[in-house]
Amino acid sequence: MNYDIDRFFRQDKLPHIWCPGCGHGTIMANLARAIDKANLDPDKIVVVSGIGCSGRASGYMNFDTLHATHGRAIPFATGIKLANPELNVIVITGDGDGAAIGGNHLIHGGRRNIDLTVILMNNHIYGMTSGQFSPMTPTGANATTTPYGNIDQNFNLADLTKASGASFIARGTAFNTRQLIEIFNDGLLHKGFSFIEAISQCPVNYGRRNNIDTAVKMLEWQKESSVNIKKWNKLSDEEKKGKFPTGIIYKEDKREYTEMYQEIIDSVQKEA
Amino acid sequence: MNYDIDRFFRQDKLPHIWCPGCGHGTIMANLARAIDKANLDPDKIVVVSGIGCSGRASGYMNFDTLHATHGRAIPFATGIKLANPELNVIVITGDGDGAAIGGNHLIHGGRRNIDLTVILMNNHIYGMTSGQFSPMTPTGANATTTPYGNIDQNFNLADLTKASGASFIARGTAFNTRQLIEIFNDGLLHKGFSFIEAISQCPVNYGRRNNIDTAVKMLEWQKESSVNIKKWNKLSDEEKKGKFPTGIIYKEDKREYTEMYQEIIDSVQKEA
Amino acid sequence: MTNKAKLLQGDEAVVEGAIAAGARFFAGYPITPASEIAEGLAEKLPIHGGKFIQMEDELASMACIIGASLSGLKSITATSGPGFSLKQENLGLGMMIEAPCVVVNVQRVGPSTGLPTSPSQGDVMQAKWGTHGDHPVIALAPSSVEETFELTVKAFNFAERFRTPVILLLDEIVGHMREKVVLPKQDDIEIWDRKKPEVSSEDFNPYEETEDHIPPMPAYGEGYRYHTTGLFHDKTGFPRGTNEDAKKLMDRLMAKIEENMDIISLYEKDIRDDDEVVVLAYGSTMRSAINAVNRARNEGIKAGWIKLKTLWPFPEELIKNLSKDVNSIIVPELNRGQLIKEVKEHVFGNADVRGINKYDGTLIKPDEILDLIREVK
Amino acid sequence: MTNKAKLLQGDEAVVEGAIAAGARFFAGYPITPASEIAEGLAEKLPIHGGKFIQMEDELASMACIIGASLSGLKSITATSGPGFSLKQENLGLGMMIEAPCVVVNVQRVGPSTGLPTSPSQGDVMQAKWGTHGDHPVIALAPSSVEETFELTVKAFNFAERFRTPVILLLDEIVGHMREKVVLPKQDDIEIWDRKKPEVSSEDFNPYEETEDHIPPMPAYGEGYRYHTTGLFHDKTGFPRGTNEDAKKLMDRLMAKIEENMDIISLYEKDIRDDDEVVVLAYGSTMRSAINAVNRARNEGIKAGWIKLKTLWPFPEELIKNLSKDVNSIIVPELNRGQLIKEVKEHVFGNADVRGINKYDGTLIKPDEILDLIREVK
Amino acid sequence: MDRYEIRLSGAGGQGMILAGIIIAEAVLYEEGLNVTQTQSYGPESRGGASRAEVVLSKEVIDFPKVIKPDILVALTQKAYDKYSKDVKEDGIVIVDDSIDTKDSKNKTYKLPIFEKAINEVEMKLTANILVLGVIDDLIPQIRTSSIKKAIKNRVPENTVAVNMKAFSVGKKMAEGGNIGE
Amino acid sequence: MDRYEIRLSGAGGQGMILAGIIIAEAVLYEEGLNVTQTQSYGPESRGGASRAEVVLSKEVIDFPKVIKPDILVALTQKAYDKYSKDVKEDGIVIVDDSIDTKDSKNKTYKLPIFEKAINEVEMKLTANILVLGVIDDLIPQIRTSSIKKAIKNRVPENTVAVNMKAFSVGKKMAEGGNIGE
Amino acid sequence: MPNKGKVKITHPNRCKGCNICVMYCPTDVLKVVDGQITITDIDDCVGCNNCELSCPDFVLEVVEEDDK
Amino acid sequence: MPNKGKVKITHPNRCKGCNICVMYCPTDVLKVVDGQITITDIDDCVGCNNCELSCPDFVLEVVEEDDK
Ligand SMILES: Cc1ncc(C[n+]2csc(CCOP(=O)(O)OP(=O)(O)O)c2C)c(N)n1
Ligand SMILES: Cc1ncc(C[n+]2csc(CCOP(=O)(O)OP(=O)(O)O)c2C)c(N)n1
Ligand code: SF4
Ligand code: SF4
Ligand code: SF4
Ligand code: SF4
Ligand code: SF4
Ligand code: SF4
Ligand SMILES: [Mg+2]
Ligand SMILES: [Mg+2]
Repeated sequence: MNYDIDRFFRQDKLPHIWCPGCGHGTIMANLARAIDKANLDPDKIVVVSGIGCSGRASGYMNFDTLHATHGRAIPFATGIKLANPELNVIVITGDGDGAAIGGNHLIHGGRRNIDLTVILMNNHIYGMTSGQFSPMTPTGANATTTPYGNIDQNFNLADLTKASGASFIARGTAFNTRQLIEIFNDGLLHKGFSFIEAISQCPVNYGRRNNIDTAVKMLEWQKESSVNIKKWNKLSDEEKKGKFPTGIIYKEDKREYTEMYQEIIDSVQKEA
Repeated sequence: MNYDIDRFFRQDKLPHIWCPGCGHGTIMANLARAIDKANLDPDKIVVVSGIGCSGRASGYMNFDTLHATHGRAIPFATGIKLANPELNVIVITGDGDGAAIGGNHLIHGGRRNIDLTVILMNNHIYGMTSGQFSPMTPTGANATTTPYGNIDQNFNLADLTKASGASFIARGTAFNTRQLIEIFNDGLLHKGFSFIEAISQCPVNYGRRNNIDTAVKMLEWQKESSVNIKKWNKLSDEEKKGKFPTGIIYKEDKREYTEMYQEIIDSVQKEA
Repeated sequence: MTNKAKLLQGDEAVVEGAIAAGARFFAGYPITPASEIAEGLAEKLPIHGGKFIQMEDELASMACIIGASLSGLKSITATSGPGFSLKQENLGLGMMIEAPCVVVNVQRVGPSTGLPTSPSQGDVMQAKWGTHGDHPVIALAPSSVEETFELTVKAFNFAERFRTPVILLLDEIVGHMREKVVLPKQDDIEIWDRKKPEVSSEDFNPYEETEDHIPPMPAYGEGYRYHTTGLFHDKTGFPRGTNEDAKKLMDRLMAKIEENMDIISLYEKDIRDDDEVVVLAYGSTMRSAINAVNRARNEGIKAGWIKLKTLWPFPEELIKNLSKDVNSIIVPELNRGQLIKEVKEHVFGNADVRGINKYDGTLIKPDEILDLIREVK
Repeated sequence: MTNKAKLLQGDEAVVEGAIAAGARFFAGYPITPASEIAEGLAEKLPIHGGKFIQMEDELASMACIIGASLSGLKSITATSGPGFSLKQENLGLGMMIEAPCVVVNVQRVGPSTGLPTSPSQGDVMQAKWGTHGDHPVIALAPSSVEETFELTVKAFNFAERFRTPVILLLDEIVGHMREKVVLPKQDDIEIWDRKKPEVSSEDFNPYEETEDHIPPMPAYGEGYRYHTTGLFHDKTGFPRGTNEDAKKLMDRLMAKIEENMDIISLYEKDIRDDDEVVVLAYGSTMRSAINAVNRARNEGIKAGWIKLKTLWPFPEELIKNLSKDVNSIIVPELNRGQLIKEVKEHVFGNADVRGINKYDGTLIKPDEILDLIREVK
Repeated sequence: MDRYEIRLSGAGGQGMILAGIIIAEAVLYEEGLNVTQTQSYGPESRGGASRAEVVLSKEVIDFPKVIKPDILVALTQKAYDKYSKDVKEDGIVIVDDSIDTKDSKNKTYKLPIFEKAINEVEMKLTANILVLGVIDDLIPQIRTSSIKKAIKNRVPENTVAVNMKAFSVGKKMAEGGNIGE
Repeated sequence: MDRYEIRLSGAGGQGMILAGIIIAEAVLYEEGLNVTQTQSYGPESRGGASRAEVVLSKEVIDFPKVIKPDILVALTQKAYDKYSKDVKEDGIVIVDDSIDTKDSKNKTYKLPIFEKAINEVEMKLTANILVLGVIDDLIPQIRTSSIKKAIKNRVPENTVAVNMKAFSVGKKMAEGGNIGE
Repeated sequence: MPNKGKVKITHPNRCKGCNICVMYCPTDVLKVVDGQITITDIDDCVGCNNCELSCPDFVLEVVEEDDK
Repeated sequence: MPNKGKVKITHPNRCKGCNICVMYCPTDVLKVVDGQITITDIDDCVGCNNCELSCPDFVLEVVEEDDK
């Protein structure tokens, strides 16, 4: 398939500011391909991001875009969507933005099952602020605020969002771009809260400090660590160690928030 | 067993301010019994609560007690515990305090697996502010802010805290007090983040609005709806409908945060 | 023909005023003494096709109404002190990106949990300075149920007209007090809607410098596809990171308010040419002030009053001029002396400025003001 | 014998000062330009047996250091504008329950995300008014790396001595600037620790009214088993909900600061008897001010300067008196005019007060101040 | 000044606030009469003492709270002790007969309010409406029919009958006690 | 006044800030000499232009930033265009030879900085330290030995050798270009 | 683990008359009269502790006979 | 779904020389020279699209032969 993505970018803002080899660029490009594939009306797309390197994405994408406050993209998006349910609202967040400061909004968005597509670019670090650890920095890894090695555990974001009530949960990698496009496409078309963790790489602020100092090496790590969900379920616990599943991890038909609210309006207005 | 709980209460503050039949009193009394049973040193117990009817508990219990801000009891408790790990730190929160505004701290406390015992008094409503819905108000129920019936979904807090990384997860009811004492006891003795959802009843602000207008009726509902976890796992999905499991739902030996931090200190200081 | 009289609480008047002004979105989190506003709008909004959502906290509530505003709806949230503190970061974003919306704070006694059910005017300075950095603020404070309706409508009008969040500062007394009021008929209410762009999307700059400093604002989904950020930005909406852009934007944000003082600065006064003492008040405190002034006049004292309905921007010129005409200005407040600081700053030594301050949850009684009038006269 | 000279950033001097003052707990969340403080303390604290924790956000960070303080450790957090806005609610609790702790705000240009890497003094008023309700505030502002060390130690000392959160306001210039400094030896540094109760737990009242207004404070776990709440409370720590208790507590919270102005209010000045113009400044802006005053004097202008190290409580008397002695006060600030409002309020018309304001991320150059000195002289 | 002040006090849950609201709502049916109604809760939002205040005036009402009540109703000893001293010199005090009113300086009526609510209306919770019957004639600015309309508007539909009964029991009691003479 | 000002400018990642820090750190070894070192990033924390400034003085340094540099180093055209006009009349400008310096009003040295870093030091990233060698003799207040000590302290241990080489290549280049005469 | 003792109303002033203990008592020992808990016939009490554990206001205690 | 086309450097100015496309190319068509992507031998290109999909800076596109 040939993708026409130039139209989805603000050409005068390119090249983007992300570092050489930063996975965020690959992920954003493939989000654009998925939008192309899903054939959405670009005038009805809104991209909301928080603050972080990941948050820069909103500035590059040629839709209605909001670069909000750190961690709060989902509640902004919730207002945008509920106020006008015909909009396709995409949230782009980071592992710090979405899972640290923004964790509560993530789970409450999932609980409401409001029709947002949330893409969390997980590069396992606070990239923008130069490399402090995030809730997704592996235990034992190095970051500027873990001079003696990270003792924090990580979230399993797929488990967390599933437990929260989200109805579409997937994980992809900057490495496996074809899978990423499929996942994005499905997430965009899913009616309900779609959560997609996109594993990214930050060679500058994670790689360098952790002896995987090039983007290429980091992509190789993604390749080695990821297992398609179909295979994953057949692995032993031993085999799963150090690996993670990718693909659509969970999907459910479930009543969506703005639709339910519209039903209230319709019934109240009918009565009146 | 005979419990000696008077010593754990500030007698001059009793009778407490909770309404007749409020489940919070039963839960607090049985927490005291569990403390008695676990034989903890009362001088080394700290109770931290947020704001809400549930939050009142800290004022009645005769330990070092902190009635903090709405939703933030866990981070206050985190500071208390990390600063002095020999303290037994108990958090008492509500379904609004702990699962709405405080949701992020709940999952991050679980992720860190810091040794706190978090008791969430779930009465399915904002009691203190007179009956607005909480994330735990059943879909379809009535609350002051759901004049047309509640369309929000609920969290399954056991699933959510498990996904967050907590190492002890249990659920009890104000109805089954003997089980509650056991659960509290085990949670208090567990090293790591212990999350206990204690189903409570608010006859005044939930019951009255939902045609279960006495505490007794509400306790009967608890009895009918709860299934011991041992039986629960044998039920069909159909049989599970409208019911919830009680007992110790999950327990895991897992490294605890303040212990890991102490190891850092020890190793850094040895080097120096 | 007029409307029928109603018995309304201040909180209920906010609900009525919001609906009348065209509000179609509420997001909030319950808190005493503001919960009645949420409860009222939960019921009323869907009747008018609007949306109500209860969010997980106040930060999310503030974010949510800004989002709804960007989607084109007039939006509102309501809270009290603790929640107002939590809204500050996102409120600052709203000011920076110029999102029209209304933020109600029904004040109770702080700091912290304080006295949750008692009246206060303790958040007046926070309304001006609560979020980091310099920023433009409009804040209105009604003194009666009727005025609450009036100023709620005005708050939406100012928000839409000047493209900025507007703060409505009730105190618990006004919020919970019931009064008999006759609301104006919908047709008699002046309503402002935000300016929409008249150019095509190609020629559109979301933060265009216009003569009135207020850039037209399309709704999301109308095809303009523009960018909005809390970073300092130029007219295109994008940050260039230059110092000039920062100054230019900040100056414009301030200018759109400062240059419209005559519209925004609402006040009433009853000062006679020879009055020597003036009581300046706002909110529920105003009512004691008027009572005291009337009684003072009965005693032959040359006293007058001035009621500020708009607290921010502060009417600097008005006070400067007033200070030249009178000997004393008395400022009763339910706090330790907040707005009085502005008064003192602007009288510049021309008049004696005296405060009467209660911050224990009780009201200032007319007698207390009268006593001071007698003393300074 | 003195210590060796070091090359330190302001942020690093906070780290050194905190360790020297006895800080043993940090909780925070990264943000430019304050992250270096977290990074430094992450490394240094465990060496001294202290604890570092990175929290999920700023609200939690503020809560966490208050908790640690209650457990008996001297604790600190560091942030910048957006995070400072988020800390406000819990900061108010800290003031209400009198939890000693230090909150650093390395100011960048706001509002909102603003200009994240550029210097500002835009949060000066927020430091005073950011949380809801009236509340006691101590805020210090260093103008050099050396002073940052000094005031960090002082911040902890004031926090412990007066049992209250203390705010340390750096600006990005001071925070990121490197200077050659010689730190004092540990033995030469004056250290204060919180007063501990001398009575048994039976006789203990956690909020006892003492002569100095500062109640002794045991650590959790020491057997006193006391209650603490953000509601207004009496000496037992429990809320009775009476208006008298509210006033009494608020008055005490304020008194412990107001009555210790001589200790808390730190400033330096170089004003000769016949100086007619005084430049009043603080933080990095001070450095341009001194440069300008020195050059003005070389030109024979009668100018002096005053450097405020303590911004809050504001030295009202000092300014009142100063205003009687000079013709003009110039207040340069990296904001749209914040502390100048206090100056104006307290000169009461006695002197001409002029601001120089930059809020675009650039510094005020010595020449700009000199020009104004020449103009007003 | 034609300002007329009513304070209704008791414990939380006794319905004093609703009673205050009903008086205020009744004013809607009286042309040219203004009203403000306020309440105060205990220290927190539930529990403790409760107090409702109503101010009536033909003029615009400035200070919205009661300064010196013309009528004080107190249903608990605590409420009586706290508020009885504020009553206007020629004001009237009405209390449940369980209350000790020694040293009262005002015209004070001790009435078996709860007893009648329990025994005649057979619903203790209607004491608040019963009180409205008692004081109805003391408020000449408001017609009885207006109060009755307001009761119907404000009490739950299924309790209108019992509340109207409470109201008339109260009115009768007032006659018996010769209140208002 | 003995105030002496140095501005090092280039693109993010060229190590100009580290070079500034090294000069400042070298001052630790010079009795009685004070220093302030500042930097400015681009609009955001990464990317864009970067600038380090060092002010030296025997007196207390008030204004901590460069007002009119005695030395300007510019490694990119952008940096040169932006900063060259601020240089003191008798100040010195040093640029990479790829830069167009027409209309320069100052003594300007175009040196093959990157070329030498690539070819002689075999590590382009050492250009910043090479620059320190170039300007070493222009800063009489600081001894060469002090600069060398500071380099050793501040660069990663495993790069000390290559950086010392870069420093001497820089020094040699300065001699070749007769800088400082 | 049923106790050998009998119920005692140790803190009558705290009782709010909620009827919870009444619901739990297997032998109808307890009754709320005028909003206050009362014991109908203490001999019926089997000392099961249900009431003690369930009372939200910790009004009741089951005590050894000789403690009474 | 491999494309029939060949790689083209459509936006050379955006290339940051990260080597990602190089890693992905099955036939070693691409090479970073002086920090810039270059094509060694276009004939080797099998039009697999790997490079296009993986480039973080969307520098490359696989286009139909006749588009070239
Ligand atoms: C309230 C607030 N706190 C902190 C920051 C500073 N900050 C900006 S981005 C960021 C972390 C970004 O990390 P992540 O979300 O993982 O994005 P990445 O840069 O890694 O893509 C932080 C802490 C901020 N801007 N606002
Ligand atoms: C920041 C803030 N927001 C809102 C409130 C108001 N508030 C107090 S308690 C409460 C809800 C309590 O509900 P829950 O936690 O379920 O406790 P319950 O009263 O039901 O036991 C709310 C919203 C507050 N005190 N602070
Ligand atoms: S710092 Fe990391 S996340 Fe940010 S742009 Fe660079 S590589 Fe990407
Ligand atoms: S309102 Fe509900 S939760 Fe609160 S005390 Fe009453 S019954 Fe309990
Ligand atoms: S359970 Fe307790 S409070 Fe309720 S009726 Fe029985 S003794 Fe009284
Ligand atoms: S102990 Fe058991 S039997 Fe005895 S009164 Fe209590 S519930 Fe009834
Ligand atoms: S992947 Fe893109 S940016 Fe990286 S080298 Fe290839 S073309 Fe250049
Ligand atoms: S399309 Fe495939 S074969 Fe051709 S250059 Fe790209 S990666 Fe190599
Ligand atoms: Mg990240
Ligand atoms: Mg609840």
